[in-house]
Amino acid sequence: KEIASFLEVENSKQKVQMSIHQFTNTCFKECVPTVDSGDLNAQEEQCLNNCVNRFLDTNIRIVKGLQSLN
Amino acid sequence: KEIASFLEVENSKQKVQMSIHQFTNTCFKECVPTVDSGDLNAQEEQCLNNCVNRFLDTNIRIVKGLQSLN
Amino acid sequence: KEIASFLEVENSKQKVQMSIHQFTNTCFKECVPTVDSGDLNAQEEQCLNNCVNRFLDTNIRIVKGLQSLN
Amino acid sequence: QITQELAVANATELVNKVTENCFKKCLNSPYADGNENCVDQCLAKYMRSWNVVSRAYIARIQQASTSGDI
Amino acid sequence: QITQELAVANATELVNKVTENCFKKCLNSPYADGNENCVDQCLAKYMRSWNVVSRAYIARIQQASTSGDI
Amino acid sequence: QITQELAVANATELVNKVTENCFKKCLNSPYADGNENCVDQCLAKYMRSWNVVSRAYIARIQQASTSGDI
Repeated sequence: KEIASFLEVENSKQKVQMSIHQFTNTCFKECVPTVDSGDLNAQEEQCLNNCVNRFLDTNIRIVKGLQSLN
Repeated sequence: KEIASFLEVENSKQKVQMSIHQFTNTCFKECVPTVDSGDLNAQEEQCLNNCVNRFLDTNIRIVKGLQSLN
Repeated sequence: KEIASFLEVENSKQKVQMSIHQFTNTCFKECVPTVDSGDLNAQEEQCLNNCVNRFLDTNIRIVKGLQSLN
Repeated sequence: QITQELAVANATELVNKVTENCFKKCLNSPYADGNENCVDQCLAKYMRSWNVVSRAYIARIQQASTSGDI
Repeated sequence: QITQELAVANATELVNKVTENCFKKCLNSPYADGNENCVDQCLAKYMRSWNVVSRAYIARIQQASTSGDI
Repeated sequence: QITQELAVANATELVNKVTENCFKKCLNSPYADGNENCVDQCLAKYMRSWNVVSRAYIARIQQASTSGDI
């Protein structure tokens, strides 16, 4: 039983990690068009923040929309 | 034995489902450039139909071409 | 023990194969913009060669960069 | 139980693909504002596209199995 | 041991995504020359982006678990 | 038997990648007409590219294993 709950926690941590990889990949492409220094400027950082939040909003809205179809 | 044939049927149904996901993803990107209503217009629907059929034609031609190389 | 080493060899061969699929996919897109014959011209072939080598350079540089962060 | 797991895998794949596509079509960098109206219409269009693609693909499969071709 | 395997999977995913993104941003067909400076800065930007995205996502998860919503 | 399964996985991956790439290079929305000639040439070009990439990658692996570097 302890093993099962250990696996479950690891599994959900892993899902969060993989989502962060996916969001970084998507949002980096859109929010960081050029590489001229190693730092993020204020707009890039704001864009990355917005991007994650808008992506999650979209995801939630689509899940709710699909549930209402059933 | 019944379990094996059950699994095989489930497996091939699942492959069909995953192909539909892939084709919808590819063809939606190309055939539905804008979102201004929830309906598909006639051209979009025709394009989606063509897209699936041309994709399958291409797939079949490539499989045959690769077989003739062997 | 023989089985373990057989599996290991197969596994690393398979990884090389999958990398070749990935590099061909990436480099074909960039180096072969048009299809007007079945042959590669000299520029295309040179570009494919360069593409693989620059991709591997980038990969190695990033691995080293990440290791130096730890 | 396997059937149910496959249904979950299918639903997850659908949610992911719709989210990706509709995020790209409805939202733009720097992602300051959402666009729920567009997301709703995009979801409706995507589901209709899914149906069109599904019918076209299954028609091809049936045609191929009738003619003995694949 | 599972934890360690997941850490390896995460590191591999990160290396792959950074390589892909920075190869695309820093190098261009016909890939005659490398661009190590750009790759280094791109890696630094990607890691900073990863942190921004990570914080934003985890903030949303915590907010959702507090409000009882997902 | 494992070797055979890997060969099937490789062949499937090849078919999928060639289909995707040649569909994109040879066919365009609204997909009214096919383009078998282009698909055949594209397949030939893709296989030649596969060989170029393969040789370049394996040369790098051998070079790295000789010099003790990776």
